[in-house]
Amino acid sequence: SQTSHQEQELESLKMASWSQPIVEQSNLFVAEEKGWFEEAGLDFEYVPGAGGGDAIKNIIAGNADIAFANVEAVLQAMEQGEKLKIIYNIYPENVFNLVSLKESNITSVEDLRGQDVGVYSLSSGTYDNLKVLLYSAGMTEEDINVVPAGVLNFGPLMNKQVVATAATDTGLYDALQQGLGEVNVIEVKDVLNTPTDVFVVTKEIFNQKRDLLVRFLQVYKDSVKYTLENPEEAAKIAADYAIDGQDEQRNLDIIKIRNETSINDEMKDKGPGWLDVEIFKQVEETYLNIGLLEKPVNVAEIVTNELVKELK
Amino acid sequence: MEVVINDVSLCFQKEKPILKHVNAKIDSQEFVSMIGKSGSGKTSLLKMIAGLMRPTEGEIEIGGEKVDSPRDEVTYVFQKPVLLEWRTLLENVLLPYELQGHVQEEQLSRAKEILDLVGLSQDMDKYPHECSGGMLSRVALARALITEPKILLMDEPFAALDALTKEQMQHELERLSQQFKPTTIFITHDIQEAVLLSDRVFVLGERPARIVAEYAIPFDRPRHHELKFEPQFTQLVRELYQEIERGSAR
Amino acid sequence: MEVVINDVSLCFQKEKPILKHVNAKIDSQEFVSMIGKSGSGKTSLLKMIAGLMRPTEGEIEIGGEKVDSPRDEVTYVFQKPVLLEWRTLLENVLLPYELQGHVQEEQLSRAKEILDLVGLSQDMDKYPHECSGGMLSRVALARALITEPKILLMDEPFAALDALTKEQMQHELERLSQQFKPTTIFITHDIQEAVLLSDRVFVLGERPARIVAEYAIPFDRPRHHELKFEPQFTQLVRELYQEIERGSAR
Amino acid sequence: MKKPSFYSLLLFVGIIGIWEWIVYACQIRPLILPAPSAIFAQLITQLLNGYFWPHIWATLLEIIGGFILGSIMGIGLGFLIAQSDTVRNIIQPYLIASQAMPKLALAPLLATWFGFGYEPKIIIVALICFFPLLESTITGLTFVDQERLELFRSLRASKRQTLLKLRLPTAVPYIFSGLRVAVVLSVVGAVVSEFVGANKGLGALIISAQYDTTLIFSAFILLTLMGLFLYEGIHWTEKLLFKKYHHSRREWR
Amino acid sequence: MKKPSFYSLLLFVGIIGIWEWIVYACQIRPLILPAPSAIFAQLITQLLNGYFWPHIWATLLEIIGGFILGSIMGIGLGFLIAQSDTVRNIIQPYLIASQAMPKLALAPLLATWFGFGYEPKIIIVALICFFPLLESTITGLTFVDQERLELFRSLRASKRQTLLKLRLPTAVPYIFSGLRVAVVLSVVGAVVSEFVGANKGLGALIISAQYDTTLIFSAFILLTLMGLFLYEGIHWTEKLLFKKYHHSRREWR
Ligand SMILES: Nc1ncnc2c1ncn2[C@@H]1O[C@H](COP(=O)(O)OP(=O)(O)OP(=O)(O)O)[C@@H](O)[C@H]1O
Ligand SMILES: Nc1ncnc2c1ncn2[C@@H]1O[C@H](COP(=O)(O)OP(=O)(O)OP(=O)(O)O)[C@@H](O)[C@H]1O
Ligand SMILES: Cc1ncc(C[n+]2csc(CCO)c2C)c(N)n1
Ligand SMILES: [Mg+2]
Ligand SMILES: [Mg+2]
Repeated sequence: SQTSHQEQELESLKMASWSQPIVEQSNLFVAEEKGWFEEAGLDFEYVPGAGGGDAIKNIIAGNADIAFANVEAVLQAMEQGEKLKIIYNIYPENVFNLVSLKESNITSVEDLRGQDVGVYSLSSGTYDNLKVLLYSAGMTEEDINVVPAGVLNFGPLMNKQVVATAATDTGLYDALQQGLGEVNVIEVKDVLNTPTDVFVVTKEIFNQKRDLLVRFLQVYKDSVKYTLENPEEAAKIAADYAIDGQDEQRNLDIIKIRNETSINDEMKDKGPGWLDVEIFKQVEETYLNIGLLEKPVNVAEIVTNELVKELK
Repeated sequence: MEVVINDVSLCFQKEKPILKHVNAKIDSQEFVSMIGKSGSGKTSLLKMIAGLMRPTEGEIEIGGEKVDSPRDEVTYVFQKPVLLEWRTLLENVLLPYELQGHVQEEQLSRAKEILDLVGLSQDMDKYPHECSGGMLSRVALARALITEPKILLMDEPFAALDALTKEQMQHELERLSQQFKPTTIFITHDIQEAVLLSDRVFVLGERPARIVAEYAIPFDRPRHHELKFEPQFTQLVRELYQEIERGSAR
Repeated sequence: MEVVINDVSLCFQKEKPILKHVNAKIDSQEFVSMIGKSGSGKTSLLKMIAGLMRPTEGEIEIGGEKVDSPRDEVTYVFQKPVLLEWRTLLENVLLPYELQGHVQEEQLSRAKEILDLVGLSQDMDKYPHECSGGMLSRVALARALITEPKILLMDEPFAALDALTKEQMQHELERLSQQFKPTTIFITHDIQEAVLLSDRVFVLGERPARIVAEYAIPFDRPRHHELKFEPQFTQLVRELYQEIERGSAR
Repeated sequence: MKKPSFYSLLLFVGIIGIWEWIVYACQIRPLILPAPSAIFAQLITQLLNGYFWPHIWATLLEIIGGFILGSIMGIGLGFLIAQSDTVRNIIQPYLIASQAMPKLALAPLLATWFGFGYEPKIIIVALICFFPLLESTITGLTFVDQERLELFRSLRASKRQTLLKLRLPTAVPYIFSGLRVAVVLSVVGAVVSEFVGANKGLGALIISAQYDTTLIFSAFILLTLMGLFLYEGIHWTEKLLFKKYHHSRREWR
Repeated sequence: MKKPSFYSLLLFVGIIGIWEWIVYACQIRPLILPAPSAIFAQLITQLLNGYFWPHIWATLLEIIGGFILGSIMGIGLGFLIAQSDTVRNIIQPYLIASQAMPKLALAPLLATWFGFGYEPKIIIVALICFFPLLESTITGLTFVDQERLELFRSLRASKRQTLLKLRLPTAVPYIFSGLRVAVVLSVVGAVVSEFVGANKGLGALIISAQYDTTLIFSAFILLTLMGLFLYEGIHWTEKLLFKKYHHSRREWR
């Protein structure tokens, strides 16, 4: 069947991402480099964005077919009445964390009370996940001072302008490479293991282009597998594709971090991409309690493993 | 074409009129000079005739039609030579042709001819900032003469010229006047010049100004410069001089 | 203070000198007029004396010192009146005082006085764009006279004035000259004027220009305007006229 | 601003009408393009309930602070450069380079250096105002009639006097033109620097308004109004206080 | 650009030296402020190994595309407005409003409307160039000597002729001043619109440079150089082709 696809016209598939093409998504570049998309009859295009919101907006506006976005962005879009489907679990692990310098002796969320805490921006996952942490300690954002610190959100931490900063695992890795020093890390996944990113489509696309989506997800899944086994090769490929890929050693380290977050125990038997409806329900409930969501969105109804099940 | 000034008044600020109830009629092909003290309103009157300004009261008619904007038949020579500094002298002179349409070989040679006439044949590729004051006013003059207008309004065109050049220019103007017979209104502060060139001389009195006297000049044309030294001429000049003096004393 | 012009030449473009080997000496308190055809280089020579331009060759000395930038004792009246359009006439006249330091009551009344002298007492609050050409040159004149300089350089200051105003101005200049005795170099194209006002008259010949003739004017001072009608005067004027004519024929 | 003519108003009503109609007819989602009526409704409610005001004040503070700082620097340095040949010769090469720098690209770094209060935003705004003002000040101060310069030289005016009494008045219209450009750029600078990291201000609202396109439009309208008032303020200041520097030149409007 | 003087170079070397020294002496982390030597080293390596080039081309394409588009629009509309009283009266109120709009604030929306390719960036750049060019075109076209206007009126020049033969030549220096401002703003516009979402371009590099401050500086230097070349290009075009429109005015530099 692969040859028959090649003879046909390639079908366009645009993937809207929360970011520019970065090393973290190296498996996609592996698939591009090896021509797997063409083999699956796909003309793949990477649509960049600045945040999960952009990715979702791009599928709603018709600029893309499928979105690579964080769960918070999906839930908030649903709250706006958009009809979406979550079809694949990209990173089942929560990558968000709270980092502080060892010397400031922050060991629990409680220690943040009254302090300045940096986040990436007010519309990023760092902010939402910081709220989750605070909630778990019975606090709210009123108890601390949230500071949006921008792209270089570890800068203020190093300058001691904030005592802690909410970040991601890869962000922490980079900051450590830049000489952040010894740190304390509080992981959000210990509190609420929200899947970080998922593939989302609009209901329309889900109904109309099911086959296309399955073909894409298949390539994605294969590429994840390949990258898990061949991180060095992926690191080389990323150097040509990723906008931040000029340092191959870094590429390798980042890929290894993402490889770990791409698969969890449950997926080991259900296969990559499997969506655990229970955890989504738990996330929705928590968000409703925190006030990140104002009304229920019934996330369980839009999470579907239908496509994942079709994958080989 | 005749020019009729019909009870014209002009105020810039209220209650301080510059011109008041000016009346005059300039016949077709007549050469009229206007003299009067500095600041009396000569330029203002000429600008109104040219359609560059509107009278506050009264009206001006050219060939029976009321003037309210510049007309094709009229050419105006400004008191201060207005040239475009990004054009050479030749290009400045060609401006009227350019605005009328295309510039052909014929117009080009005509412009060069007229620049020669005003003594600038060697300087025609200079830019205005490379020229002397007198040269600039000759360029402005050349630009006016090139159009061969029916009505020629000139505001002290020779003021910046030396005696000799001025005489040459007067002579050329006289010659061209005889040839094309434009109706000419000529402002000058040189009384001799006024008498030498004009059919009639108007004297403008002061604040608010009106035409306080009008002299017909009886000499035959073509007139020669030697005329200046004849007693009848000097007598007329002296009379006009006294007229202005009286006008300003009133 | 005396002015010495020492073998001065001037070129704007190579190989086409404007002035060549000009030599002259103007004594302290002398009044010298310079006449010559339009474009001959009068303004250029005066600007060099003022230190606004450098000669290509030769040098100019004032009071024994070489001139290479404008000097305190020198006041210059430009051929085209240069005024600041954001200042009223009075403020324009006060400019030299302002640049020297503070303007006191005394300077103010002096400025008003001098504006009265040039017949602009009623217009002193006008802005330049509200004035006639002759008014502007009178303002420039007033601004020059107010400084009471040791050396007065004037480039056709009366060219834009009517006969009557011109006579008044000539009279005032003569009076002020007698009073403060500045060394004066006066460019004019009015030969009568040159003869009436000067101790000596220089005639500048054409391309490349030099001083082709020099006339001492023998009349006693103070001179009156009636002098113009005396035969000795008219004879001198005629001679000078012919001199220029000859100069341009050469 | 002249009173808008009847046709202007017609044009306005027409555009708004068509917009509203398209949104309804094509069933465009508010996320893509909200209806004018929706924007207007939100604008009014949020202004009345006080939601917008802290953001407006924050942005205004940054704009005005940065504008004043940048103008003083730009005009001041323009003077210094027009005045002193030594200074000019030394800093000229850097000047052009500093003009060519895309200052907004520095926004991410400035946050690291100056913290996350108003300072980095004010600095960005000031840097952005700086360039057009420097350019127009120098142009204005140096584009002086040769003849007038000669007059001042002949009057032996000092450099300083020539600057203050000749170059400055000549430069007034140019400087005001620079101020008009700069004040508009200030608004842009404030917004973009808020994009990069701020918890207050209309720019922060826009960038964190995930799916609320209506809010983006509302904030945008507020920003436009702010720009408009500042622009007109400068225009009127010039008209009232500096009219005479326009004499003999034809003004537009 | 004049050849930089000895002192200019000295200043440059001095600043770089002090910077380098501070970084070493105070042990400042590269994240906060990288050493000039490190920046320079990175710049050279990445230029040689070709990493920067696709980004440079992408940004250059946006800048030039947007600049040309915006200049044509700005100058064109300037002409239209200076020419036709009707057009002027109708669109004047919107004109000022459109000038006051912080166009960069629209970047997030434009990305949604026009996608993620070069189009939204070119549009942003064009919008940004548009304003200073419109302003300077109108200023130049309308700041004409009264006397010259009277001359043209007396010669019965048509509106079009007055525009082309009087207003346009008068406006040339103003338009070029506007072009110089606009080209610098183009760089800013391209960078900021790349911030919002781009695969390629120096702005995208800056925003995705995670913690690589050295990279941010390198990209910034490249952008500055780009701006510098474009600026000087326009300056020289004017000097070579339009010198005569500066006659009788004193030029700087
Ligand atoms: N900047 C310049 N560049 C080139 N040539 C110039 C420049 N300035 C003046 N000239 C030339 O020098 C000559 C003398 O000019 P100048 O102004 O000295 O004449 P002038 O005797 O004062 O004439 P006028 O009586 O008309 O005022 C003219 O031929 C003029 O073209
Ligand atoms: N735009 C204006 N606003 C106000 N007053 C003006 C304006 N233009 C001219 N005037 C006044 O009108 C009067 C006449 O000016 P006009 O230029 O007509 O005089 P003129 O007779 O040509 O003088 P000159 O011989 O000096 O050229 C002057 O007193 C002048 O101050
Ligand atoms: C895997 C993954 N990482 C980050 C984000 C989005 N995001 C959240 S915080 C932040 C800044 C880096 O700390 C960014 C870009 C995402 N959606 N998925
Ligand atoms: Mg007049
Ligand atoms: Mg001269």
